[in-house]
Amino acid sequence: MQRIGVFVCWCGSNIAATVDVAAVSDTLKNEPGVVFSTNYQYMCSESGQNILKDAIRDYQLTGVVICSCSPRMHEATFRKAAAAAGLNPYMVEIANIREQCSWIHKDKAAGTEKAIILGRAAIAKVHLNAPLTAGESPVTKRALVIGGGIAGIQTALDIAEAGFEVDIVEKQPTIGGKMTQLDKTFPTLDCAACILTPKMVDCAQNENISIYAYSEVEEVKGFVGNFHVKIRKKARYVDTTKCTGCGLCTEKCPVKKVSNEFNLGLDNRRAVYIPFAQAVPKVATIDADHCNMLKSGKCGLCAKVCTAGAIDYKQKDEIIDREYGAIVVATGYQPIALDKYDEFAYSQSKDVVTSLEFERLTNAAGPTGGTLLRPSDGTHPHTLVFVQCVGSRCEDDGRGKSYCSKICCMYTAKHAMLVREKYPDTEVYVFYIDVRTPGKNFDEFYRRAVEEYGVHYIKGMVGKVAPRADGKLMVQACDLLANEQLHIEADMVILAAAIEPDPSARHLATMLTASMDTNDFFTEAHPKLRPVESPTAGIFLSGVCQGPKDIPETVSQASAAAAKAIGLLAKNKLTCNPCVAHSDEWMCNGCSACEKVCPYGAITYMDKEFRMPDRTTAIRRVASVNPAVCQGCGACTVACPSGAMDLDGFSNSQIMAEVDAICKMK
Amino acid sequence: MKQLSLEKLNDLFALIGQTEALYLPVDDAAGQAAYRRWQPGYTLSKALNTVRSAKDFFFPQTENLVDFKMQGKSIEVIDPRTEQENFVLFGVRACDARSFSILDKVFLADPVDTYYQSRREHGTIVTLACTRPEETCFCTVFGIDPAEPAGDVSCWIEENTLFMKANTPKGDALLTLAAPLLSEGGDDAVAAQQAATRSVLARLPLAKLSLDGMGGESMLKLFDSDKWAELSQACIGCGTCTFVCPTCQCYDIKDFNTGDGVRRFRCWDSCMYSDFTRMAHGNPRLTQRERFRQRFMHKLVYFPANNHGEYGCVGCGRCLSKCPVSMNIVKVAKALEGEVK
Amino acid sequence: MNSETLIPKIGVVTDIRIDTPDVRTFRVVGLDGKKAFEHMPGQCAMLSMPGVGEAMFSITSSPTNTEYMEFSIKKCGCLTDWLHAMEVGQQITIRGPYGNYFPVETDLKGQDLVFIAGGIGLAPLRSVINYVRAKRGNYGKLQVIYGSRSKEDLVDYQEILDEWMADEGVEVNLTIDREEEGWDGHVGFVPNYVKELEPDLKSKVLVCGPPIMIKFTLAGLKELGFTETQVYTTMELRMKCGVGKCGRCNIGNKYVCKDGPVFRFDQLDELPDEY
Amino acid sequence: MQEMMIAKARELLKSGAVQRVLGWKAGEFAYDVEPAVFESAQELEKSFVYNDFCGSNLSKYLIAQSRKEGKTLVFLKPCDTYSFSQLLAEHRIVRENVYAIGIPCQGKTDGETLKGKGFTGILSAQCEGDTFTVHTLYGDKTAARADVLPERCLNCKSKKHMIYDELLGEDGEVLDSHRFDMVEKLEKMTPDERFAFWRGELSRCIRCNACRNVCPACTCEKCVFDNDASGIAQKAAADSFEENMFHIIRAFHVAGRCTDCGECSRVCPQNIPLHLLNRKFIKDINELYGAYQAGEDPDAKSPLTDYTMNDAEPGIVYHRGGNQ
Amino acid sequence: MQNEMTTFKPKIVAFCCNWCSYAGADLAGTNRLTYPADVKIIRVPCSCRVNPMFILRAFQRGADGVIICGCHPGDCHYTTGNYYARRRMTLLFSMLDFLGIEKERTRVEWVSAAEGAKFAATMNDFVATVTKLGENKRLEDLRCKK
Repeated sequence: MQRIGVFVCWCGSNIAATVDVAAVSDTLKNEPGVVFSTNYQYMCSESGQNILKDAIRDYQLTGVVICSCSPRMHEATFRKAAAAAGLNPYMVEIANIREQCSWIHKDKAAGTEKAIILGRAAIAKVHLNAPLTAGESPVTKRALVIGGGIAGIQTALDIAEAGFEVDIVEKQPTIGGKMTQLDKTFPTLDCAACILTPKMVDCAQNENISIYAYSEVEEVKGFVGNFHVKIRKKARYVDTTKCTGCGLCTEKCPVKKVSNEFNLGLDNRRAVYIPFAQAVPKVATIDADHCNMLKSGKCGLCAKVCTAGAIDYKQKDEIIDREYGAIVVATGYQPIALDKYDEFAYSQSKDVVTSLEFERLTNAAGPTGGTLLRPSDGTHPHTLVFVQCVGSRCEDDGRGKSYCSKICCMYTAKHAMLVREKYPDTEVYVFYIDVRTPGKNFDEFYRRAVEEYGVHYIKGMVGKVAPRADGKLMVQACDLLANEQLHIEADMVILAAAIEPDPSARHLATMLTASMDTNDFFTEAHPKLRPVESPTAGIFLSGVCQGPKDIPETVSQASAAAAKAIGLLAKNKLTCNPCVAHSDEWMCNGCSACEKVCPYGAITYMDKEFRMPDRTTAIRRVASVNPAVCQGCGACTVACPSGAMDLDGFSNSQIMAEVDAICKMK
Repeated sequence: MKQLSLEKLNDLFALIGQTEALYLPVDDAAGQAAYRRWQPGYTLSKALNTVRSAKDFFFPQTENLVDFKMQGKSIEVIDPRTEQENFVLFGVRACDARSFSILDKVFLADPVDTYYQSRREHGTIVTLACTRPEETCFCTVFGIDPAEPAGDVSCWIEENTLFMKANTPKGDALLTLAAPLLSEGGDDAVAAQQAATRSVLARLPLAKLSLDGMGGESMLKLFDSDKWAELSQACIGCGTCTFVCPTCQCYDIKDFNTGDGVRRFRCWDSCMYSDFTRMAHGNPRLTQRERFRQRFMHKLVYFPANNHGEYGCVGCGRCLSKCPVSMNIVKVAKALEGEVK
Repeated sequence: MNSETLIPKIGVVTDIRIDTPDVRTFRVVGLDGKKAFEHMPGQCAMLSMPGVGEAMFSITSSPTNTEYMEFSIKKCGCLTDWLHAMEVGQQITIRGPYGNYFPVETDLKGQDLVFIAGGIGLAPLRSVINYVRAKRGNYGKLQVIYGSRSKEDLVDYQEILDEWMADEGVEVNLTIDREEEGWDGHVGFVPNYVKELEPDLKSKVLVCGPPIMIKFTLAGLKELGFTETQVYTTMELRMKCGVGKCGRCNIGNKYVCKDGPVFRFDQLDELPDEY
Repeated sequence: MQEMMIAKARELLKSGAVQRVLGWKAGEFAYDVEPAVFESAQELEKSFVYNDFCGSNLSKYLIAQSRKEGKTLVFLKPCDTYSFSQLLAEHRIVRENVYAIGIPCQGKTDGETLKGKGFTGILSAQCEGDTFTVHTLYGDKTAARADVLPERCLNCKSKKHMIYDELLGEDGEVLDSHRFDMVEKLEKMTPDERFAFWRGELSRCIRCNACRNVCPACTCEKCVFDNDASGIAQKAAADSFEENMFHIIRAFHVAGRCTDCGECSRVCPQNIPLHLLNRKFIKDINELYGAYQAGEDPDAKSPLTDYTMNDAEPGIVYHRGGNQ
Repeated sequence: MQNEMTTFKPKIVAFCCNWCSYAGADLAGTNRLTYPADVKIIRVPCSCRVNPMFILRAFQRGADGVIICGCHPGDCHYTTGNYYARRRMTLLFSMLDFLGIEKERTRVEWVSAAEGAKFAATMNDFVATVTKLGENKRLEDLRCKK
């Protein structure tokens, strides 16, 4: 029999206005086991907490029920207060009479009645509460950063700087991500490579950072502080310890017509390649899909020319097991596929390009050496039409995204400005819905494009782009401000394609048990207050995987995520959630149903010797829960037919007691 | 002896049903007989016996004993019983009729079980003679004559006539009530039927079942017999035999929290169940062997030891037909026969 | 006997004494403040908290106590946990008395008596001891041999010291299982202590305690020359009705709740070994 | 077949390959065959039987027998092998201690079924070919075999053995049975009709636990209905709710694990068609999550411990089957 | 009759998962979106914690409707919990329907932490549906009724 104290909070008038708090505390006083019941203006205030602490001591309370706001709000507060008074914090239950009662009901009688019932349910539950002790688990002092773009690089550098080991897993042969493909960056117009490559080199040189490029996360097990990750290091067929990155093989390889993904297919590379000059790690990779030697066993040229003897056709994918305390997701984005946008003739004409392709076409390291040439015929374009919001902010038409991709306005302004600066003979049109420039020096930048560089900004959408036989692109559009139809004879059309999370993120989210929104962006633990943490403990979010961002914002979020990860890694021990499942070995059948539904692999089976009541011994297969791994979802408790598996804090009997109290006739 | 044309049987039921609750075996959805409260349209089942025995009417499967209301530290005790209505149980076979006297020895022994007593006092038992006993019947072993069943009123159905004979004042009262429908006569027809039935009884495969040596004297010898292990090995520990048995009377007392108070009720229990004797610190009957032994020892040894040699079995044969693994008291008795000789 | 034997009375707990870490003694009276019913030493009562459980407990107080009944209860399950947690003033339900009793007015009358108890086994014997002490003239010498795990596990220690030991013609021998600080009495298990003490062979013996203790004590007594007809014990089995009808507490054809709980060992010999 | 089985059992006992034989033993009458363990050739000779009344599924006894020292020889009919396989998948049987011999089955009847067909006072019964001859106290009667088979055999799902160490006789095939017809018929009724049907059936329940205790899927060390701490323990149905509760929870606990052996309906003293509840779950699982029969494939994931991202929403219940 | 219908106040038990639906219910409160007081919420860690026993228990004790709310499939805090809950509840509800128990008395809804409005709308709708059905008679325990 518990000795229960009931504390009813007024929450100022938030509760007291629609719930007769005195009636609630008076009625609940008569419930079995209740030895103290009171109400107070603000239970969460210091004086409120003192009332609680004093009552626990004075009445030797063994259980506490607080009728107040949502447990999501102050459960931790009251648990802490109870603990300070010497009561096990898990002997506290909250009846949510604010969010789920006073705020939604207008009738005071009904609100009061419901508050009493909710209080009774909490009392019924507390009767069956047992003191729980949170276990501790050690923290592996190493972080994993998934994705080696600017977000991942920045996070890794910050964590490494704080003295912790960091691994970067990057699925491409080099780190650097999308930013390596950019030419200049807004609004300062400094060269992307110039600011990024030093950071890439820092990563490579930092003792605390290990880079697993051309690798993917294969499996994630464990939990905050103790993740076990399997990394698949894909076969490069090049021994990275021997390869000097001299590039000789890439010159001699006879397979020359492989689409170069770094340049977005605008030119070709060899079957053995180094993505770009500043690649980190700067080692060659053999593309198994195209290499003659790997396909048919005939060639072997690269091996012959490699003086370092680094080529290894027998190389296999390698699985690396690593342990981490924290994981930062920095999987970034990709532009959406435009094959459904026939009106822009993207699939029909080579001269209709995406903005990212345009970056490559203007980049000195790009396929044209930085000279802007039409991809179709290599001529100099004179009229360029930029189309904004291709797939962004669109209705749910099955091909675009509802959200704003955020970066397009600025990079388009940058493109337009750069084109006008370098080629003053061009006419540049930008069609937009809105121009959004809410960033430091952003609006100034945009205005320069319009005012200084004479870019034609036209509010309106392009309706159709029609390639003509002579190679011109007929652009039909409307000018909403002038309210007229426009027909522009363009040489190139550049589409600001919406960005979407990298497709690998969905699978990764499942492995990480991190939640995603409907657009597959990772969900943050709190949109305002915990923007770089995933709701799953120990998983942090960096960069565009959480939502569209430009580089400055990405870098600041990356550092924020790093700070959070560092905060975690700096701890020696973590307190575990004590509300975990446990199995009654005497009732366990050993059927494995619970093991099959456990998302964390927290349940194992063992053959255990039992001393049976008839004094014989028997070996029985029974389940055992690792409390450090169990997260307390309860899936196992329902899978278990005998009821051997139960969940502390949410036990079968506790929930049924709540049901009984709620359904009680009186 | 009174008689009534079967065509008027419904009139008889209606007449009785007017003043008292009348229960009789009718066919259920699965084609087996079960006692139901009579209502127009119900016809008497032709089955030899009901699946559940007639003990239900005096010792129902669940029964509310007492209610409690709790407030603070106080408890209020409420006797939930309302006045017991009179009822007539029609069509009880001789075996079940005997079972009442066995139950009486338990429930009416000091201290009297007033729940049972009240039902016994308010119930009138109308028995019906058997004419087509089955291979599972062995009531004659216990000295029961199914052609001359006991009860407040005994009945025979022959051809198209129901013959009735009152044996007790309660029976007299019932026949007086039914008098407008009844006429005198039928002794010869009944005697003829009895002779025919008895000739079948003599041919029953279990008619010669011997229970010699059972009873209190053999208690330790039978208890320690090594036959129990083999006999009980197929037993799945269900309660079928106990629940269809007209003489099994073990019960459990349980509390049910209604949300408004506690209802203490009793319900049938089975000594075959693993938790029957389980205590906080152990169980004296750990395996099915001990539990199985208890049931048959009770019927064949303990009960006769306490009741002048009367067995706790009436040979109705229900457990023979219903046991999921076809283990039963006859097999047990036969297996133990050698132990006591 | 209560005519509605399954319908309990209300008992009010008027005092709770903490005997040992896991034994408490509860003083119970009826709603009218008087004894709920009369009983004889060795008889039991069904105590219950509705919704929690009902169980049989031996009545620890002597029938000669005219004001109240006492129950010494060891914590060992759901109901006893609840009873241990309750406070004075709590109402419980009580029905009884049930079972037979030690033949204090027949076979034991005029005899020298030896009481042998272990642990909570003293509870039923205390009723007899105090009954006999109250009617001192009717009996011969009394010897109490009582043992427990440790000093703090001795039930009724204060009463033993203050009253029993002070009585003339009462010999009290206490023992604990293991040496401990602050204990200068006997150390050792009860059966061995009995053998050491060699009680008078003329005496009648009343034994109660854990089954293993009873078993070895009986063997020891036989060694000393006692016969089974001299030795009585009291049994405990799973009970529900208390009136010999629910069918679970039988040993052979005897129901512990009705025909017991007090048995003489030669009676038990005639029954199957099922306890 | 019986002779072959005895010969085989005798041989294996003699060679010491097995220590005991789990089979069937003749009873008092023709039909009251009981499951039994035989430890010697003499015992086998004396009472081992395999006939048309050996309906009981022996697989559940293996839970206890396989934990004994030495090997147990067991004879399994096709439908028993499903249960055996499922119990193995649930780690309830020690496989190494079992020597399983598959035996053919042409359907098994039982005393209750015969009595239900009007045979009373049965003294003996023989089956020759497809004709059953029953000698009764009231004369001899005959019936076609198919007329005295219980529902589960008329709707036999498979004559194929799922798992065995050795086979006596020919193995059969998985059959196209009509076992879901009755479920379908009920689904087509109105809810009121269904409610009336099930009340009529379940109200006869005497909570004897025969269905549970015989069920090879109900092998819990301690059943929730026997466990006072579970909060739903009940010994007798004190209210119609408890009749429903017991059967719903029992069916749910064996959902995805029930091999549809039909033992529950066979042993029910009140002839409640309990198999319909289990078959409803099997049918639902087949329709919603793809064909699945417990006991068929030991490596298949049980539908209730598995999922797909695109599973039907519970709301599907509002739209499918049955009348509104 | 009309009068009875309007005065009937159903008893609704809502099992809400801690991470999505319970937060969604809180959000409904924060936004002062009203729904009838007949709904009482029981917090569970995940929809997969809801045992069919709890649902039957609620009906036994006099509930007229039981609703289970969890994260949207794919968004489970524990990754897979609601997938299992979905199968379990689908089968259970189908079984209840098979026994002739009104299927509208049970429901599963996926409500995210951001869907306060959906939570309130769902509860309003469910209460209306159950009110129309009237008192739970087919799965009641008479002992628990006054």
